[in-house]
Amino acid sequence: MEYVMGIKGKGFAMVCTSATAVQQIITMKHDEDKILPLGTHTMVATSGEPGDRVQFSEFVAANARLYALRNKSKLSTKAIANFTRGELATALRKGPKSANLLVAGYDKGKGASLYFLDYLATLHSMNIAGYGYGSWFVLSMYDRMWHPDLTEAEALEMMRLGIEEVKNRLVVASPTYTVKIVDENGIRTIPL
Amino acid sequence: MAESAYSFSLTTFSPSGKLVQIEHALNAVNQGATSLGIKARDGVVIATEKKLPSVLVDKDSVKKIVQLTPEIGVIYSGMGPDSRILVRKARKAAQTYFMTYNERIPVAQLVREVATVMQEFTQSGGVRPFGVSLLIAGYDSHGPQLYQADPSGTFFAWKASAIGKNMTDAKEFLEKRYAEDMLLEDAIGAALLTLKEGFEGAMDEDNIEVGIVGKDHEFRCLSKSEIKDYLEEIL
Amino acid sequence: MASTRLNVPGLDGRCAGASRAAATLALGGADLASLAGGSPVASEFPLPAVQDLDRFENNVQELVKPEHGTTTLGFIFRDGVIIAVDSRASQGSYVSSQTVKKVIEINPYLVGTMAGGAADCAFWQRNLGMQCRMFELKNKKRITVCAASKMLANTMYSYKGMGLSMGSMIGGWDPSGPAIYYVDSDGQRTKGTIFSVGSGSLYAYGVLDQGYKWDMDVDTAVELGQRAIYHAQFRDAVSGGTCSVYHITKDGWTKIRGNNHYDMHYQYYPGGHPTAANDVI
Amino acid sequence: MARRYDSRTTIFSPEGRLYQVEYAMESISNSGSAIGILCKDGVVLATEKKVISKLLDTGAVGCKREKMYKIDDHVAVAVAGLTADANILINKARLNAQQYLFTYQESMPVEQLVRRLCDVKQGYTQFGGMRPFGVSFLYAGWDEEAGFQLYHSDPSGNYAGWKAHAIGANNQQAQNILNQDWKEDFSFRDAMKLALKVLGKTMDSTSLTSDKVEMSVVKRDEETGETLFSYVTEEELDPLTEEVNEEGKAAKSDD
Amino acid sequence: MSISTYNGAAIIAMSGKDCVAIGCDLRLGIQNQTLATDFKKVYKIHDRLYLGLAGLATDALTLNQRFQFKHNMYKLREERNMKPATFAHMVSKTLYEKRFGPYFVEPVIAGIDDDGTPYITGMDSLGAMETSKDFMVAGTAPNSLWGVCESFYRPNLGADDLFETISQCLLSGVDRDALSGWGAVVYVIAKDKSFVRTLKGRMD
Amino acid sequence: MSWSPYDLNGGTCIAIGGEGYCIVAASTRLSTGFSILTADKSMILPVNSKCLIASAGFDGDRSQLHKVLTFRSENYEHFHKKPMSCPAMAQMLGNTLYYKRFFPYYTFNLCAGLDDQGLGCVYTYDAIGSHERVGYSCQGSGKDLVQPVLDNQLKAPSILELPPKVAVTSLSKDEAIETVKIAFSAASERDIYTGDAVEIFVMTPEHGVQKEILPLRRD
Repeated sequence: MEYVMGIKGKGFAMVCTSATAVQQIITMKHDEDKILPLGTHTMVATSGEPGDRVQFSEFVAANARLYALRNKSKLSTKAIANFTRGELATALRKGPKSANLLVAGYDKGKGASLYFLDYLATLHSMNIAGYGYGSWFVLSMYDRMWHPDLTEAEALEMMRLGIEEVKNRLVVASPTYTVKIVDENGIRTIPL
Repeated sequence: MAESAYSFSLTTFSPSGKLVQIEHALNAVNQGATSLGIKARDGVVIATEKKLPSVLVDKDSVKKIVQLTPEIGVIYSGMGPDSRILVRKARKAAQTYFMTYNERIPVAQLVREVATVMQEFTQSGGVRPFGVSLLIAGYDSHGPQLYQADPSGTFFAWKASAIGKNMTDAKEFLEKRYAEDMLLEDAIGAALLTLKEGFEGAMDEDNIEVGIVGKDHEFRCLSKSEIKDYLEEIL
Repeated sequence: MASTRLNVPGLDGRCAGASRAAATLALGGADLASLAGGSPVASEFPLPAVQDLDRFENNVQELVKPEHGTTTLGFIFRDGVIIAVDSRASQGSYVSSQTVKKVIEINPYLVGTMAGGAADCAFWQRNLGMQCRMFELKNKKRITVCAASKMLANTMYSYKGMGLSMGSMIGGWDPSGPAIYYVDSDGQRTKGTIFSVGSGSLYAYGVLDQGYKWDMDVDTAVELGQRAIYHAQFRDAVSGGTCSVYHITKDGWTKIRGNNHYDMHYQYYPGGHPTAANDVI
Repeated sequence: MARRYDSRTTIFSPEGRLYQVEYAMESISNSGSAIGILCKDGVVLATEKKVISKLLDTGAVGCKREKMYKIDDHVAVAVAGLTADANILINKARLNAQQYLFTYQESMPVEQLVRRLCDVKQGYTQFGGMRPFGVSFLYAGWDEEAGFQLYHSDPSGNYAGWKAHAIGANNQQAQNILNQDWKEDFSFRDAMKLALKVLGKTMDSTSLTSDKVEMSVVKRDEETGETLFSYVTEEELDPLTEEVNEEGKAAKSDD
Repeated sequence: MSISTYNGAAIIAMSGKDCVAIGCDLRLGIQNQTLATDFKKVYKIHDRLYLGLAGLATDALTLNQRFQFKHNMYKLREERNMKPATFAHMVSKTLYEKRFGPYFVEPVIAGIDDDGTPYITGMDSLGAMETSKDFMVAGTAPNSLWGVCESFYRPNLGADDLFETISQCLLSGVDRDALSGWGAVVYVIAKDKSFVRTLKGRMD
Repeated sequence: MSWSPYDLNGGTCIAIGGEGYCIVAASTRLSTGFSILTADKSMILPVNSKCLIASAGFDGDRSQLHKVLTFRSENYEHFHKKPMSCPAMAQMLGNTLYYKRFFPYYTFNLCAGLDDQGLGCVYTYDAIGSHERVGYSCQGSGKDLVQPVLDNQLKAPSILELPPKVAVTSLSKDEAIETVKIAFSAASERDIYTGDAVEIFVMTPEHGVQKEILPLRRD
């Protein structure tokens, strides 16, 4: 399973995913973007079975856009996360989707939020969240490094160290990663 | 909702904004035998005339006051057969409620269910409204209650009320005699007196029916002998 | 004609079945003599008279419910060797003990860590201690870490496939300097500078790799060892209890730290842990 | 000739009118009136309380307020028209609000609630052959996007946001008074008094007394951030009705 | 690892004199990995009725949202809160509707009637109810929880003593279970005063 | 289900070590499947004057193990002219269990007694010989029920913490006995294999071993 890692800092949420598209034992490409924007201030990082991953995240993005079109207001990050959870929960007993998500977003007045949403539709708001064997190494590391007033620079440094650790320790680590951040100004991709 | 052959409304608005079918249905009710009910502090009584088309009719086979749940009873004015449909649906609604909450359905909720059914028959394809008004008496955790449901699906809560033929006189009579702190015993007497007001001919235990629900939360119809005793008291 | 081929127990065919090679263990019975003989071996283990030994062993695992889950680590740095371990043993999701001694003091210069089967580790490392003492008496010098770990690996290899479960680090200091060997019940034996073993090892590596530098001073090294175990105990459900840290120098091992996780947590995170993102009330 | 076209609900008459919808609106203008007034820190809803008979049991469950209903913690409606039809729509509105909360775990924006309900009303004017609902609603509510809001919808399914609005009997007369007297910086008391004044005019009864009126208020409790919907008791109404009556007499004497 | 021990949970409900208490651990885990330590498993239905849901976290979230839906509609229609016994039967029926594809949860319901009589009940994943007058447990280490409750419980405790007893049971119980713990929260509901407190426990 | 040499005969045992005393208590009900074989079967072997061993699990292996332990203990006394101390007995029990590593004694043991400073010592085992000195422990079918109760009441410090403390409970003898009684009555409520009666052995330097019987519910 690919590596996904999310950190919530002061006024922003940063997410990193491995950037390789894999098929059996072949790396098809090195710049696969697995972090999909759902509007200007919300994004979802997905990992899991490629079919579900792409189809389901785009389904959620489409619904977010439709809502914004129909109603004057955009969906808040919490609303999108719960909408997605509803879909996953129903799918769980009809046609399970093997897609683990991190929903990250920024809402005026409420600040940044990061949601862990696994394929079983277990939803929970967290400061540090991740999927894949790689995340096991990094979670304990971030437990030590995280603090409530994390700045963007500190978070980026944590992300870099995390990737380095995964490359160092995980035998099947992927060589390339994407990092994106969302804050009051919207979504930005940060070169590593 | 009844399976209807037609797929369009039969109850529609008239130019003056009235739902004519409902008005007609109310007229059918007003031609029905008089029924009335009084809510006392410790219970509710409902009573009705039992006009039989001929003396050859087996009096006991006609039962107008019907029990919906152990603590709720109903009397109708208007078209008898219509009332059977509503009674059947009400009893089922009560049981469904019990199945879900393992608790007897409160009177207000049963009235709301029945009223919703009556409203559906004013806004579905190929059906006419019910030709009955119901007086629903019951006693639940909120205390004794008396409700009236009309063919339009509207329902009201009453301290005392009458429906059917001489509803207006009966109501006036009730307004004079009603007292907030009235007990069930007095209410039964008052009910019979009110009934007697518009009664053609002599009233006896065969041509009227009386139903009560008291603090014991048990709705039941008075037996002939009980009615006889009450009648003697007031005549 | 005497065969010139070296007879290494376990290399020629699996140990299963009655005709197993002559690996015996002197077990407290009168039979001490066999110890003096050839390889450091154990006396004959009684086996159940069943056709399919493997199936029997699997079933017995079910009944006996061996304890699993642990986090142990060891690393070498400028001033010696640090060994740190947790102390929880669990059976399924039941925590059977919070006070298991997972550092086995083989002798004043050698320690072994316990991961996997508690009984297997404890017994065979205690047996290793006996063999090392016999070596000292015979050769009038302390055994090297390399040799000690090799003896244990050979013993493990001789029982390969029988169901032993052990993943341990043999650490010590001998004339060639500090050394750590990873030895497990599959017979693997590897020399290294940083190791972590057990279900919580991934968490320990995360903290360890990030904090490790060769020229740390002793206090920093000890604190790093404890912190790595602390984070593993927090995140891994089957690690916990107390964290013990040993420091090995040329003069042998000394136990530096013995802290309960409860005390460590409220010292490291008085204000609350990052995994508590939302207020609960 | 028009008769041919007015009993079938879902067809246009030659002049392009939907008679059933117009007739439905007609039925509403005969029913008890309802007033809604928006002010900066809340919304006031007031309705006529026609006392058909003192035998009516106003304490019973579900019948306490015949023309005022709570849809959710942050939205309430005042009804003009057939109460039986209204009960059906109110139940649908409540279900919609709960479905939205279930899906998004946030309360439903008021405007969306109104639109969803009006889509239902509109449905009954275009397909299914059913007669329209003879009900007009005044919606009073609060949400994060647009703060306090007042909406009105009629049987056609049309809806609009209002600063103040009157429906039911004599609504035209009431609307004129509202147009003159409504002010941007109304306080709660001003709004409640205006509502009473308007009701006093529209009700055919001579003098205005608190038992002839039902009033409820939607406002916010700033600390807890909760939206509160509460009924105004008769005791609270009495001082207001007296003031309105005096101002009414004073105005009459000098014009 | 069966489904009901996938996320890990520990819930205890106890009844006292005109009061009840219900407490739960705060761990959210996936098998042996701990993800969060602020995942509450007790949900408020109304001031005098709380619902604890142990077992699979996703089903617990779904069910809580469904029960909020049903209770809100009930409150709007009947202009009153549900009595605990009524709510319990509604929960039981909702679970049994999924008889052949059940929700993997173990509900524990604790509340007091308007007159203060305590009500405690527990259910299995199909809604089979067991109403008890002393205590009810649910979670991944039922035996540990039963043991401590059986030893420490005494009937007719006041609100503060009940809080003390349930807290001791919860903390000692979870410390023998690898999958639950990491902090705890206890709600005490009494006619006159109700309160909620978090407990300071082991975090391993 | 294929034949198995093992069976589970139920029963719960608890051992507590305190300053100047040690307690070993065990239920006396022997069961198989859902039926009770006898209400009066002891699980405790007074192997010598200094040490008691309680074994839960499979009664067949328990009898065989107790026989082997008695033989080895007597053999030791002939050889050393003194009874085995409790820590020594603990190590010997560990080895005896490991000796059957590939055909284990299906027993869960407690070894308790007084050490040379007169402090209670308790050793707890798994089936294949891993053992550890603790302040208190319990084994058997009621273990899950009883262990957290002991954790809560007995608060024995862990030998792993620095500065090193001896693993004995700080409770007095009577308080410990009271806790044992509460724990067993709770276990008998919820564990069908624990009931009928409890044998409570109390060992002190001055009085040696005293025995007390606590009746339990018999259903």
